[in-house]
Amino acid sequence: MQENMQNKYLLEMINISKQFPGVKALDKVTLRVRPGTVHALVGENGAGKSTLMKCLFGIYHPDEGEIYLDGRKVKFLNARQALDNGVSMVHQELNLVRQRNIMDNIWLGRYPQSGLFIDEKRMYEETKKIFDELDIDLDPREKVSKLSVSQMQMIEIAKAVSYNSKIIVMDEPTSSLTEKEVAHLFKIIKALKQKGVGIIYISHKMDEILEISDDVTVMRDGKWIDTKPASELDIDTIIKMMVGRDLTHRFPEKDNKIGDVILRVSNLTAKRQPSIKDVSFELRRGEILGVAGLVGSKRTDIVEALFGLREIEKGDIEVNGKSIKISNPRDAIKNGFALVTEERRSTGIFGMLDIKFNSTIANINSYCKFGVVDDKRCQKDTQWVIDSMRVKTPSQKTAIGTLSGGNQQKVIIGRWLLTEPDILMLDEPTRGIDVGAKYEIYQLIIDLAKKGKAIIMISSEMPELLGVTDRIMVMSNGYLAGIVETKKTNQEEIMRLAAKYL
Amino acid sequence: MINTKNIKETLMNNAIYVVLVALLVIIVIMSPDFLSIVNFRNILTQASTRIIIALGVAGLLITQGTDLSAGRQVGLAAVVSASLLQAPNYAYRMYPNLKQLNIFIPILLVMIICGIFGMLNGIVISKLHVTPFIATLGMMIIVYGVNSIYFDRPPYGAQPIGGLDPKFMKFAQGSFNIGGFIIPYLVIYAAIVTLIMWFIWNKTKLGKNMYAIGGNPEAAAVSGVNVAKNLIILYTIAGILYGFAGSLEAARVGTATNNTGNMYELDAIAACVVGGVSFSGGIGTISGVVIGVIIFQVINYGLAFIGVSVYLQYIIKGLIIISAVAIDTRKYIKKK
Amino acid sequence: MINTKNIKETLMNNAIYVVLVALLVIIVIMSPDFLSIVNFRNILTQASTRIIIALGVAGLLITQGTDLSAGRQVGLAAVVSASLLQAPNYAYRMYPNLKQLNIFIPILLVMIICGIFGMLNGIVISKLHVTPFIATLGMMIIVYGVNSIYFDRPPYGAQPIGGLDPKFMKFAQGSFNIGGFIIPYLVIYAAIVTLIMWFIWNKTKLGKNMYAIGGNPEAAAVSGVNVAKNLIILYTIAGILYGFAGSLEAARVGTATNNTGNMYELDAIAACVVGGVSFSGGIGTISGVVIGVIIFQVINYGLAFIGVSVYLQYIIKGLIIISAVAIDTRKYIKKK
Amino acid sequence: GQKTGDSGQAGNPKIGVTIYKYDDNFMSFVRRAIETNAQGKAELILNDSQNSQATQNEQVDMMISKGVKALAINLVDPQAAPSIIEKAKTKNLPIIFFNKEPNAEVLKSYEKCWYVGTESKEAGIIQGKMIADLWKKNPNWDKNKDGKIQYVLLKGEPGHPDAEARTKYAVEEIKNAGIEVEQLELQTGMWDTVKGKELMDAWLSKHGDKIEFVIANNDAMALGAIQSLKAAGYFTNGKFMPVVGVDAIPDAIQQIKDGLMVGTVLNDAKNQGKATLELALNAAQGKDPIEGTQWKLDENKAVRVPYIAITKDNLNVAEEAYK
Ligand SMILES: Nc1ncnc2c1ncn2[C@@H]1O[C@H](COP(=O)(O)OP(=O)(O)OP(=O)(O)O)[C@@H](O)[C@H]1O
Ligand SMILES: Nc1ncnc2c1ncn2[C@@H]1O[C@H](COP(=O)(O)OP(=O)(O)OP(=O)(O)O)[C@@H](O)[C@H]1O
Ligand SMILES: OC[C@H]1O[C@@H](O)[C@H](O)[C@@H](O)[C@H]1O
Ligand SMILES: [Mg+2]
Ligand SMILES: [Mg+2]
Repeated sequence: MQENMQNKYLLEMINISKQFPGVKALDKVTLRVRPGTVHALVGENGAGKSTLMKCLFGIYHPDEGEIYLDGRKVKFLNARQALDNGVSMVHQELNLVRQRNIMDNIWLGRYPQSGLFIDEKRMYEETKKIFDELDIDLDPREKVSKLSVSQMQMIEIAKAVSYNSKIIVMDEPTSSLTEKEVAHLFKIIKALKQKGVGIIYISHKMDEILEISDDVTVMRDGKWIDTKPASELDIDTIIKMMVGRDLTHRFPEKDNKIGDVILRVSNLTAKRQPSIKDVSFELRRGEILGVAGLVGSKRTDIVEALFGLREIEKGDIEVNGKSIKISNPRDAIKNGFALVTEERRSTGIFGMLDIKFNSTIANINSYCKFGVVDDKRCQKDTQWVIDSMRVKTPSQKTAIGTLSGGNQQKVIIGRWLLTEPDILMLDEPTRGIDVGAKYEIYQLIIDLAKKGKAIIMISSEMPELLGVTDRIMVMSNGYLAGIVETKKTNQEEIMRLAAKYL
Repeated sequence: MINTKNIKETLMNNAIYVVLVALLVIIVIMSPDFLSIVNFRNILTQASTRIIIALGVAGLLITQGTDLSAGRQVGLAAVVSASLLQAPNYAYRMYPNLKQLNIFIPILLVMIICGIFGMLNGIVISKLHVTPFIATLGMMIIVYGVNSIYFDRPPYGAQPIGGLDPKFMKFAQGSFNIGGFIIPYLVIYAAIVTLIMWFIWNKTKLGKNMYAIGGNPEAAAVSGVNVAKNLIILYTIAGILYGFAGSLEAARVGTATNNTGNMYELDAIAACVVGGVSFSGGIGTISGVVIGVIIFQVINYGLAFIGVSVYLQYIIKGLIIISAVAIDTRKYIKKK
Repeated sequence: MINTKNIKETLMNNAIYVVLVALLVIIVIMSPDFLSIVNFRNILTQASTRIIIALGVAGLLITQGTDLSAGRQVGLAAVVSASLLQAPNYAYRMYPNLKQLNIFIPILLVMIICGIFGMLNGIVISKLHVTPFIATLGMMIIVYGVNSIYFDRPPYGAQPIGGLDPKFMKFAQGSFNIGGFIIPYLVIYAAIVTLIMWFIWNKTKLGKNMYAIGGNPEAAAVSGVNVAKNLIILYTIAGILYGFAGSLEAARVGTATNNTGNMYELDAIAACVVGGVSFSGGIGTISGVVIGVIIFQVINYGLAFIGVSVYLQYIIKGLIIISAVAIDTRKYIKKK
Repeated sequence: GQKTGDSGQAGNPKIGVTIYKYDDNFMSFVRRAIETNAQGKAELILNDSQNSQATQNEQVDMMISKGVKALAINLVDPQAAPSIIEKAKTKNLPIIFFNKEPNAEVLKSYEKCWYVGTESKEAGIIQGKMIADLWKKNPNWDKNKDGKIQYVLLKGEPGHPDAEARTKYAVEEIKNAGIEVEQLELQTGMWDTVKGKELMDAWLSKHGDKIEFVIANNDAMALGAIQSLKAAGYFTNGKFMPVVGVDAIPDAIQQIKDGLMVGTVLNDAKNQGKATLELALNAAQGKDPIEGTQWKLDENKAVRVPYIAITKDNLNVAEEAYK
């Protein structure tokens, strides 16, 4: 292949630096993407991956450095210019207008017009065409608020692809996708590669990275560490480059002891169907119970029902042998439950408020005497969260909204650990979390189990379920398809159960 | 089973229509002679200028904005258009030597003037990032000051500007008589504006962008929507509508003062919300806005018609507004 | 380098103080005799009741709420407390046979009454899920109706309620004289309320919950905050503050009518926003609110003092409000 | 706010003026008269009290601090006079209250205060008399021939002293003249033309020709009623409805001239303003307030500027007021 220098790289970002108040998010980072390749960008939470991409996309303006697209020097002032110049992006956080329908979202910013008016028919047809091409089975007229998170993410991907861009940035596109959908996405990516598109792929899932990428760039603390062909790398090397030290095991040693039954759920059925039906299980002290299932299998509904967020039609919940009633989160908390929800942004963080506030809010009762809050203890506990979860933040007073997504997640987990729950429920707790931090979270979970706490952990990452849990409960279409011993099962059995009631 | 559920859902999704019908039924029960064509025409006519104003504000509410300056802009438009359209034979003219103008010149002029004030609102909000409440509150005070300076001048000082050109009055007070069925011009104007706004909201890029900006401004921005530009246009359109409504207001009541339009924005905003426009942005329909205004007018007119004592009227009106929204809101309460 | 940057940042983060100082400097330059203890005392005294009202509203703004009924509640409190505290020798008493009451009884009474109205606001908002704007707009109309019915009664009908008990007047108009330095009681009351509210906002669970609800209501609920209960308490507290402010208002002015307090809420809300309270909830400080109110009062007092013509005052006031918020907002605009 | 009179150089006494509400059209005439008469004689500090007594009190504090020599106060609440007097007393400042009258005892309680204006109830009385006269002169106005006036009344802002007094005394005066009345409707139009029109729309639809008289507390509402009547076909083809108001604003004068309105009551702004300024100026200079003026004080320390009934027979009197 004859390539001149100009075409060797589709995109070059050279010596990019970006300073936020109190944080040097990027420090002379360089990234070069070849056409028709997938370039993985990896690094710990807060390494600066998203910031680098936002600099490319015109959302942030870098303090220094140059960007070349197709050898041409560019400087995008806003997203519009980036899109017009062939750069599109799947953002780390969902960016959809939920009140509107799918096609309104896909064509937002570039509605087809005929005369003064919008050509709705063309919009519909083109959307259908894109969906057919990408093999997405959704009605373009469906309201986005009716979709599941994974469907929303597929819409975002479809949207980014539909720009026919030269460069597509995907910032953790698979964070809410199931394995089937991930496979689907990879098919799409391969087709794009064939067309010569350059893809920047950010993910914390190491196996994905090795499977899909051609080149890998590693960042740490806002600095460029190295760029290497994927073929020369293995998971351990990447992790070592990311965290700056050896991380020999992906999962900590499991040495928790299982005790008596603490929670007994019988025939739990939610009021508003489709949802969970007749779910019964037991949870013991010191046990880590995984929940597996396809997206839409209503795993989330179980923990929502137990936490008083979802109305219960019938069924019984027993804690420590006593039947209890839970109609709101306060009841649940009083009975020793804690829940780290799946949608961090909408039900987790208080974006404008600081780390201290975000860490202590759920535990506020224990700092209170006659309604007056003991600030010293709040501070102490916040520091515990920051230290034990290794939250990367300038101070306790930093607004949580300015932290990287992964670090936000750590604070939320810390928030619930402070309440010292008996039963900790985690809904996709490691979504968007880097490998180093994941390990820490696994360790925390196991340590909690060792202290006699019971844990329910929903996850779409099979290896994680197999690596951390004691038993796995598999959901299928709202029904409990079976509970398996982790040590005695395998991926195939779980997948089979997951399809049981389809 | 399924049928009753469906009916319940349909009722719930059309709660404001139910509220409107319920109101009418109650009023008719209390005062059967309310049921007359004249009353319905009166209500529709009285609602007309308010619909035009509400349609301006509604678009802003959908973008998570608001406009407290609406009423004062209506006042400015009323005063300026009236001052330029006093009948030549009226003794107390603001411009004694002004020749009779084609009525459309002043109407267009005030639409432009208010359009400019609206645009300034949009610029302050989108470029200086001043929260719409404050930007338009400031503008409300400013427009009042400007209007007062214009209004309170020699030769006659702060006098209600009356003696309007009969052509101008006819423009607002006239009506078509189609086979004995009288359709006031005002209702026609309101219908035309409603239609235009319906097209803008539902069929144009501007409309779609409006909903997107209101629903998720960040999503709009990263999709390449020029948020500032769209906001500025929407505020400008609102201003233009206030300008038009202001001149109609002057012509329909026959006079204008610097106090004309005072607090119209509160009614307009409340009517929009009663009609299902969400304060948190992204949600609202033209038909909802129109029905919201009509509900308001039915309350005002109906209570006065059945002769409820004034103070009690206030209490009842407050209760109805709250209940209407409480009922309508039920459809949005997401229960899991 | 770093130093100038730091200074710039400090100025930016304290923009409202900068605005206040700049305003004062400009006024003093234009009218040097403004620089007198009397003027500063006047401004502080005049700001006092407004601070109390604004502190009530501010907490609601922080929860993403608002309160349009504030002014009318102040009016109700003023009328009721005044009616119960007319001097026995005054000829036109609403209750000719009422014996002289301890002044604290009516004051407490109106605090309870407004507390109840506030609580109703809170219930409608948190239980019926009516958007705060509409809930409190409805309440504003209702309270006005209730107040008018109470006010406009025999024997004297709708007459301003005057001839207040000198003890009551003294309660608001009196002052301490500490070594020639005069501190009006009103300023002391405002200071005490400010202190209490500071404590509630910053040191109590209620305060933390308030910020949580405003910052992200769903996350607050998931974190175990009883959103409805906290909202109801906050609206009740606001009502209690309006009640107190209303009785002070009657005593400081010497009369009360059903129109007392009209539109106070707009000024209060605007002052809060000028003081950095965010409409989108979750953000705001006590000191900001107090400074916001004082800025407003400096504008009102200062513009009149330097002798700007009335209509021009409106225009300038509008411009200052917008600019103050524009400047203050800069610190939130993500630097790109 | 202050407005320096055109020739307000040092030497002319500073006089502090508050207007209860700048957008009250009638008061803006009084204000103008004060300004005109102050030219070259006094430096005025004018304030818009925005219909809030609290605001007015604050403005008085400000003006005292500013060093005015006399206060001319158009109270918001007439009952608030004592608190204004308290403030003035501290600096021994003279006060001229105008247009809204404090209680007689209050005026007596401070020797340096006087009143210029009318009495709220007087406008009502004059309006009532005028209605009675016109009714007697036009027997055909009694459409149902029952000898009673079936009237509708557009009231000003509830609680407003003018609205209350005009409503009460107009009707009382008709009865005093021996005419029976029947009230078909009474609602507040808040002084506002739009509200006047829309209320009339409803009443016409409800009562139609049963209505024999439209009484309005002010001209603005009367004008609204006239618009509504015109739309309903009145004033053409012999269909008629008598409408009366108060204020004699130019537009109302025109309507009387055109035969659409039968009468109004002139509130003599020119002379109220003139008297106010002249008394204030004298007082500011330490003179007797009426020294060298045409005005006389009554036993209540008040200068009374009378209201005048205006019908098509004496329109010139009203027109004079706008020259
Ligand atoms: N708008 C902002 N204001 C202040 N600091 C910011 C802002 N955006 C990002 N940062 C900071 O910049 C650093 C890099 O964040 P970034 O989001 O780029 O990390 P990331 O590598 O994408 O992490 P993750 O894998 O968790 O998404 C973090 O320390 C973050 O706190
Ligand atoms: N068939 C469906 N139609 C519409 N919405 C759906 C459907 N299935 C699931 N959802 C929505 O998707 C969201 C998540 O799905 P759900 O809770 O059922 O699955 P889950 O297995 O818990 O998913 P996750 O793995 O994301 O936790 C819910 O908000 C639900 O409303
Ligand atoms: O307060 C406002 C009112 O004051 C009255 O004196 C006047 O007659 C009315 O027209 C109206 O202006
Ligand atoms: Mg990121
Ligand atoms: Mg009769």
